[in-house]
Amino acid sequence: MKIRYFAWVRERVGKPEEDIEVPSGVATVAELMAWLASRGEEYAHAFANPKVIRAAIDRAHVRPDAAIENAGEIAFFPPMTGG
Amino acid sequence: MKIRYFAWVRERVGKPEEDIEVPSGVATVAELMAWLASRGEEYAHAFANPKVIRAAIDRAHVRPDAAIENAGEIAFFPPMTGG
Amino acid sequence: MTTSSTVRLQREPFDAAAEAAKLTRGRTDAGAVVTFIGICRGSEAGQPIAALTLEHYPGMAEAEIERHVAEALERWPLLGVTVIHRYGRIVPGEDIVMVVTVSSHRQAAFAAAEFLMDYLKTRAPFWKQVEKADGTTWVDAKAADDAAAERWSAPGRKHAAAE
Amino acid sequence: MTTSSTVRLQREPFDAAAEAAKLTRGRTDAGAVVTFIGICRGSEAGQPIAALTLEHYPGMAEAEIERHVAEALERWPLLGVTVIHRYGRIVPGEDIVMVVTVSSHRQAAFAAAEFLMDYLKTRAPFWKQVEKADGTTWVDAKAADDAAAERWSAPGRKHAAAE
Repeated sequence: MKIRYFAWVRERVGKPEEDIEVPSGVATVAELMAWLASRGEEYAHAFANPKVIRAAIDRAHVRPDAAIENAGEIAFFPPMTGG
Repeated sequence: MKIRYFAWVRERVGKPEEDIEVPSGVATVAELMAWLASRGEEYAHAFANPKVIRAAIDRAHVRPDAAIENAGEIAFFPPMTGG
Repeated sequence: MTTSSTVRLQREPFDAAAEAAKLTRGRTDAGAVVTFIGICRGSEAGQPIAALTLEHYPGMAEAEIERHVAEALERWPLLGVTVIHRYGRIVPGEDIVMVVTVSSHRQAAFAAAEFLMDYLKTRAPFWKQVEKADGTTWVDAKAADDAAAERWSAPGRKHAAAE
Repeated sequence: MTTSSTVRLQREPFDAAAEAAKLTRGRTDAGAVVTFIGICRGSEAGQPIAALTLEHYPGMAEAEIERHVAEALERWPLLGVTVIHRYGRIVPGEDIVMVVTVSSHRQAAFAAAEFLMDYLKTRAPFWKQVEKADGTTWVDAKAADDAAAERWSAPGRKHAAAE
């Protein structure tokens, strides 16, 4: 599964994207964030406050309880500040 | 007293402005309209429906019950359609 | 905070982009610019028109608009406002009126531009006459415009002509 | 009624007046043009800044904006919409974003432009980083922007990220 990071999530994780084998017990966006946070210090820092992190599956906004099954690309980022 | 007319009020009266001696019993804008309507066919036509006519005293919008005493210039016109 | 405001009535066309640029030039506190342009449409009440002729009450029109610009400056934190309203004969496709508002934040710029347009439509002493194939007629005031203007009135401060 | 809509993301500056003119050229049913321009201010949270850098999510940003333009076209009788959003490094005084809406009547043009700006501020995947004397920081999302975007949601159709 392709994971992408933007803005300070990207800076903390230290890379813009990566391909990851997600364990089969990880079913939702929230569970994926918790699992990512356990992968090392930089991830723990990036996902320390998952409530403020937004997610998109295949380029559409999703809630934390969205299922990640069948996702091609999941992105994590802070609240948007465009415009 | 200087009276000015605009748009279809001007067209019906047949002139853009005139100086008029207003009888002393005529005290308000509404009374002035009623008195003007009595001055001839063109005025009767112009002021046939006084409810739709707006007035300004010295270039400020006023209600029909406004006193005309001390007015330098009174204007009558249809509802505005600018912008 | 310097505030610039300009009101102009003129027969000639205007350059809205140049007017907007004047308001932001040389300052870095402007974050939002809203430009409204009102254009003469090719039909009125479903019938094609050849032209509009705008009559106005010289002196009162400027004063009315300036008074509403002053009210906008009081209500919203604006950095600049420009209002230009044309009069005379205007053919379809030509601009009639422009309002530019500049602020640090978009909500103030949008609100002030809408407020000024609602007032121009209902309170500024201009009257539109349309030329159609079968003669000329005066445009009727729209109840929708009165309602739009009325929403800016706080209780107890309704204007004279809005009764 | 032909409706034209354009969404563009680009590093380069844009010419808002030229974009607005494109939408009205050759048509006489347009009565109202609203142009919003968002400009990079010289300070952020009270501190002077040297520049903003806008990061975006390529592919998703275009899709999100196009989806909201489509929603605006459904909600209001618009004749044209253009949205251009820049990314990359932008210095104070430069334009960041523009929205132009064209309609026969002003209310639709104003409402659609505000709707699109509210959504761009809260839903389009862009992130602003500011360069200050003491380093770079990410701009925090504003609760006021979320509230502004939320007012367009009908009950029961709140969006995922607005919880």
